[in-house]
Amino acid sequence: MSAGISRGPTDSVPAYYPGCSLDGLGKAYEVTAQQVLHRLGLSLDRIVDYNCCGATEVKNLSQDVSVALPARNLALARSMGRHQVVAACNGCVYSLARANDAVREPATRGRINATLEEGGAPTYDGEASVQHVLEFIHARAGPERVRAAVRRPLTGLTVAPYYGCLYTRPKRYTGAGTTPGADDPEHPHFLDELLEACGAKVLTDFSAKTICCGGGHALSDLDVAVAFSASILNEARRAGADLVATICPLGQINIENHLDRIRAAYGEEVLRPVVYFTQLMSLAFGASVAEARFRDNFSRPDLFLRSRGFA
Amino acid sequence: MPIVEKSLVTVDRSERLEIEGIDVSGDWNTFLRSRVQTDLDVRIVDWIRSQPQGDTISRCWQCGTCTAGCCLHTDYGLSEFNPRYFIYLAQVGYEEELRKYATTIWRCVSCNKCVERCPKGVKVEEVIHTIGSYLEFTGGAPESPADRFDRAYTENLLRRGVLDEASLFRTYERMEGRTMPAGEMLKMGFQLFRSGRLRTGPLAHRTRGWRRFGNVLREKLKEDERCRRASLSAAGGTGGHSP
Amino acid sequence: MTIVAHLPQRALTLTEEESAAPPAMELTGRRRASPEERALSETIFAEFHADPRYHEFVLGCLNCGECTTGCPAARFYDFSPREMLQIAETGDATTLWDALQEKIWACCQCYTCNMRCRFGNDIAGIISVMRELSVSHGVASTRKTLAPFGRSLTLLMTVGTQVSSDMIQPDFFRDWGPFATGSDRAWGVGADIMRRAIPSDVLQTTRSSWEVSVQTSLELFRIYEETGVLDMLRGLDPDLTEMLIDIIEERREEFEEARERFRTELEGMSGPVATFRG
Amino acid sequence: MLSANEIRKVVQERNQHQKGTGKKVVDVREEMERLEAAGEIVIHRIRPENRPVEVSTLFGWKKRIPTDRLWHHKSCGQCGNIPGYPSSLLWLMNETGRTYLNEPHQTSCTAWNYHGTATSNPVALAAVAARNFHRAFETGHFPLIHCGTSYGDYKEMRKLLVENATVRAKVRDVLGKMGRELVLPEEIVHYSEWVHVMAPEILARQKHRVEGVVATVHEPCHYYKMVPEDAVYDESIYAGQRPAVPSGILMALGAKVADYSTWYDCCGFGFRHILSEREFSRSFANLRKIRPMVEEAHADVAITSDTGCVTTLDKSQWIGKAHGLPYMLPVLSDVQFAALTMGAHPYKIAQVHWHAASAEALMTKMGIDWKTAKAEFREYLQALKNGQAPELLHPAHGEIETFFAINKGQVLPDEAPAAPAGAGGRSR
Amino acid sequence: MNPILVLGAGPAGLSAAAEIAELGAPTILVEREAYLGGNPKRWHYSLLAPDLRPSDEILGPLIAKVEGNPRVQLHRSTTVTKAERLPKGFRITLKTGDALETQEVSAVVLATGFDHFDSRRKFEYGYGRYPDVLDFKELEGMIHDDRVLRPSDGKPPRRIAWILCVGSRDLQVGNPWCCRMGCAVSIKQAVEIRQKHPDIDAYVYYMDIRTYGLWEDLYWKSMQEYGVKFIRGRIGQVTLAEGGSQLLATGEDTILRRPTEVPFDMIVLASGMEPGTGTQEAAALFGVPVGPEGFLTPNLSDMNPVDSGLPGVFLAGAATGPKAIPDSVTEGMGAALRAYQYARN
Repeated sequence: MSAGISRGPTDSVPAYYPGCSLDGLGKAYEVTAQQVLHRLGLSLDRIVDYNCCGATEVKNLSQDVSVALPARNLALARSMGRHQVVAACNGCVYSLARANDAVREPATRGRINATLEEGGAPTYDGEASVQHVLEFIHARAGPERVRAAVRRPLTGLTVAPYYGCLYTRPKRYTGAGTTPGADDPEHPHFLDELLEACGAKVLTDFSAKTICCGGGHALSDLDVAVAFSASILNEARRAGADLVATICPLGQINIENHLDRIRAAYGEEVLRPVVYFTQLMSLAFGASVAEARFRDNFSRPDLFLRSRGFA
Repeated sequence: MPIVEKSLVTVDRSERLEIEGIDVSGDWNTFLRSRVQTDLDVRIVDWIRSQPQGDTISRCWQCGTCTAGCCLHTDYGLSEFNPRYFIYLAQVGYEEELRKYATTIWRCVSCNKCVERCPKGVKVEEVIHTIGSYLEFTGGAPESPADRFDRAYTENLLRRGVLDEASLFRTYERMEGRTMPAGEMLKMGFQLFRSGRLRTGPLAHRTRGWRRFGNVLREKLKEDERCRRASLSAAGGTGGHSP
Repeated sequence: MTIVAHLPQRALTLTEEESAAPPAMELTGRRRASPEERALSETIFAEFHADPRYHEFVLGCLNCGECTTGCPAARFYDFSPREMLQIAETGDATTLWDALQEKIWACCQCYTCNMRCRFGNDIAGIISVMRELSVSHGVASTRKTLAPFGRSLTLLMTVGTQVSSDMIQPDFFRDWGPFATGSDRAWGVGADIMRRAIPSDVLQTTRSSWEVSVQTSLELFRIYEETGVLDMLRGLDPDLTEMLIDIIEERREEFEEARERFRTELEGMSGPVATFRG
Repeated sequence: MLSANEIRKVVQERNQHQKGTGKKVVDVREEMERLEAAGEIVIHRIRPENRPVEVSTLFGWKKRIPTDRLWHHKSCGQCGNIPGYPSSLLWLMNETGRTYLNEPHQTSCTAWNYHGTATSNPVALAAVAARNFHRAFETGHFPLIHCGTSYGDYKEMRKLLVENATVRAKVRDVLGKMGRELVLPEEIVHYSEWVHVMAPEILARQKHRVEGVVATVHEPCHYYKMVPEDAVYDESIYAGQRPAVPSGILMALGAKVADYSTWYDCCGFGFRHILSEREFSRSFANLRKIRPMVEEAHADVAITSDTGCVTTLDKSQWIGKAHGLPYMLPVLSDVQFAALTMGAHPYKIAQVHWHAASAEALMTKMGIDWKTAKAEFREYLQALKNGQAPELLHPAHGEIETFFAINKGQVLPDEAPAAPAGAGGRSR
Repeated sequence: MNPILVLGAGPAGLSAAAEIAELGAPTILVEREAYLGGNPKRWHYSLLAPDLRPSDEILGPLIAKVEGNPRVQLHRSTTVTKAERLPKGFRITLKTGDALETQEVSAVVLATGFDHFDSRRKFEYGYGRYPDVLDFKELEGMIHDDRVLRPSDGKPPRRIAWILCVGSRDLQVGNPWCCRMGCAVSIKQAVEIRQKHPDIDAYVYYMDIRTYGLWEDLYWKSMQEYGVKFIRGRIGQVTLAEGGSQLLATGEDTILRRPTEVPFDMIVLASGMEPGTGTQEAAALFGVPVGPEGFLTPNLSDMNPVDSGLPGVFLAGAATGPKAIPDSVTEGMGAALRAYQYARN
């Protein structure tokens, strides 16, 4: 386990796996991520006919289906000639990496490839590495280049960085902590560095950085989902954050989906706007509040940011 | 007679009973139920080990690292949710005790902190879900909300290859017998529509060439479930029955 | 890090009590100890560890569970002597307090655990120490637990026996069946006659187990006064205690009067009055 | 293979040298000698007139059991609701020509209450014990303890008084205030030990053969699990692996003593439970004791040697019917059983009618004509009702006492108004 | 140079004698029993933990080294009855049968080994009373002969339990020390049985698992590869189960926090190590101090565990405390070297 995950060769333009969230409710994430990548001179090549990765749900029903789903996407990336797949959703990173782990075993790989073939998809050789878009930006551009790209520093904004669970976890799949370019599994800090480079005050000791938002049970266990979402907001409040920046679309949606319940259970004061980190970076790189699609968020960061003088 | 240690016992009693002309209803005839654990059933762990999601269960040595970090156990304070304990019960084969947690075990939020930290490489989260499946398959226990969600989710994605979130939301809420107030629904719908995010039903994304792949997976899914259940009855089951 | 537990219930600023409270209470709905109870639990904890018996009874534990093997209580109660020893050895004020609420009372005091223990711990003994503390501090749940013992405590304090035949009333012991009390049911005579049929005059009393001389009962009460038992009882049931004191006071007066009346007979005797003269 | 006693000796020796937590078991009697020499205590010695018999205990140490001139330390539970228990013992003493004292200047050991409600403390218990010890001493009779818990408690208290100077000082102070001094008996003697050593004399007077009787023995916990080194063991009984009493007397009388798997378990008395949590006592007694006794050992009778055990095992059985446990196995004390074999009147002496589980079938098996006895007893009761004076086993105690020993009307208040309910009464 | 006496022909003694001979000095190897190899030989140990190599593979070469070695004088079925200290070394009296023989030796290596705890002393387990309660040394023999059958009826067991720490870590029997081997050997036995008979379920009742150092691997593998189950908590008593054909093990599962009462077909007791029969005698003969546990005590156990502190008396193997075979062999070599140095100077 300590050997880390072999990342293989890097691509100048890796494949990009958007996942359902970024094409759906998390559109703002996708749009602003593209803006940010563009400003930093990075590009990704979208996997066109991707399919849902199965997240954490499908594996509870069938191991093979739960591996075949992400494997198809990885196979598509490989047939695009890529060795690297970048995804922006923690759940996707988890599923893709988990599939990679599973197909390391030849028997499983054989079975999965048979399924892929039967379904008319290319087979997968197990050679694509998976990276989160945050790690990608951090590795390829880094805080220095981000700092250089900032046009409007986020001065005066205190941001709580929220990474969510599956960004680094489990390291067995993601290689966190043991693989070059991967974040620290217990104390991730890439987001802190990038946002700091954007001029924001980042709460680097934010205690809820990697706690679970309950998103896995966003609908199926409301008590847990609400309590966990609220606890992230509450920790942000305790730490004095203006807003919460996240890299996890599920986390973002889960918290925002429960705003009314959180308000009812814990009071208005707990609430904080929750934004994608790329939205903030985009803002810092010069986009307007509208361009960074802050109005998309139910927690209405647009109103807040305007009140702080961001146009 | 009062049972002072009410929370410490379970009882057998007849509410109405007369023996030899003496009314001995209720407390007078109450017997306490033994707490002694008498069964050990290796079939539970054998089955779990046979599942790809559960094959790491036997590595567990009960250190408790998983439970120590478990957000449900520690943060949420759901002390009966104890992954280490679930694994132990399955490992040793305390079926009856394990079954008591059928209504708790599905609440795992899949945050994977346990998997992350386990010093022996037990994929705790997956093992826990496999134990959950075992209980579901053998106990005839009612499907948990989490199971329903897993199914709704899988169904949804298998339709087009990508998720139709709004439809999933509607389907699942219907399954749970919940309806969102019309006003709220409209408000949300409007906001999504305005931002170009309301792409549901015919407007939803679709993966090209999905029909064939989706069908294969659907078959695979059915086959897999059939196999899992079959392997369970081949292992002799454990007195439970398939729902 | 118990973050969820920090969630306020509407109120945003944590009160002092909240921040001092044991975590995870709001969400699980467990009853949280009041500040008074917490203070009491700290006192009891301190006294428990200061008790000279503590270091004599609690030596160490391998967690082998052999004590539980033979424990009758463990078979039916959510209780184990091993757990009690663990609480004694490693518990804090809260865990000790929790144990005092119910668990200590599950113990049967049969000493099987002591006999089995491979470490030489006195587990039944340390449970007794816990019980004594909860009695002398009048812990609410203990008072409730011991509420049915008013009669036997009265008997114990006044004559030094604990159960008399008139306490075994068929209606209070229906589960013992029709013949458990040796009573009239089968023989057609009253309880007094049944007692008369016991071939020892000391045993023919219905109200105490055997006849106890007044002097003896006064001596016993003296012991209770001198050794703090009366104070313990006061913690448990102040009303009962006052009543017993009244009874004994009255009896002392009668005793003194009698001593006066029979002074002549007693003259020249030293030491205890009731001396054997057979 | 070492014998059980030899093993224990090895263990004892090794533990004495053990570093760390090894508890060295000291022979408290040696310490007593030292304390007496220092003028701290007086030892109530067993004298030749007590006609002692020697037996061996757990570590192979010797223990002398006095057999004559005894002071009966009664048991509150026995006297309260199984009076045939002490009666049989007194009768046995009369039959074997032993002298004794059965008098009202004693309290119970109060340990039932302590183990049940903890409304006491070791100093008080020690003082109560010492008061009774002294009373026995001043009568010149050696104390014989009727109850297993009293026996366990007195062993503990004697040890405490010997080992702990603070407690000793406190108790001496309290005793001093009532004109008494600190006296500790040379041996703490349980009545079943007396029965054990009296076996030859009992045997010589045996009237009823009991070869056909299968008996299961319940060993009272407080007899041997508290201060284990004082309990009597005999290499010829269970190879010295279990206490010799009360099994020894049954074997001697010729009964078949059958083993069962839960012999080591407690009876379920629980001190507190038997009064206020009988759900527990009855569950344990029926499921863990009576059922194995009947189903594994096919017992005709359960024999034990402690108040609480007879009570729990006997009285808990009737309600077993509610849960398919219709055993009604007679439960007797060793001394009742011995008295019956010697021809004691089953009702007048052994008072078997106080027991919930009928002993009639057992008595038939023993060849006792209980039907006649029963009719006699019925007549006797009527005679008592008509004012006839009761037949006593010994002179009425009034003759040995000053006038105010007894004052029946005022011993107890008529009712205890502050008490919430009767013992074991419903509190809701 | 007078020969060096080695007392005891278990792994430590054999190794010491072989080493002394190797160094070129004469040796007298004295063994109470008629065979060489000590406890491993006596009880027919099967495979040895942790590498699972047959015990004969380890003992065989050691025995071969001393047997037929002209420098090793072998005395089987022999005891030392007398030892007089000389200016250098001892004059010893050997007793074989009724024959007495006196020899002068320049130094002594005491390798008197250990005895397995006599499980009958743990009354509550019914060893000696119930035929299916075995001591693990007996199971060794059964595994060695591949006849793992219930002694009561000769049928193969379906479910076996191992009880660890029998006669170890227990003041009730006067042995508070850890035997060091019980965990590893029990687990090894469970693994061997599971290898050969996968249909037998193996349960180990434990308080702690002390497969220290690299032996941990055995413990891990036993779970992962062989499905041996570990239940935390000890068995407090063994009785016959209803019907009398099975054994009922009663204990507390300390993780479940509940009493358990489970029927087994066979129960194996991991009986601990106690000072060997010859240890007390050797201590008396040569004046070596004995510790509270009854084992011989080296003068400086942490600096030189093979020196008794007395001139010319050296110690090796389980005579000084519970020890594994490799450690005993190593100590045998160490003691041999020290004895040789002493004898030569």
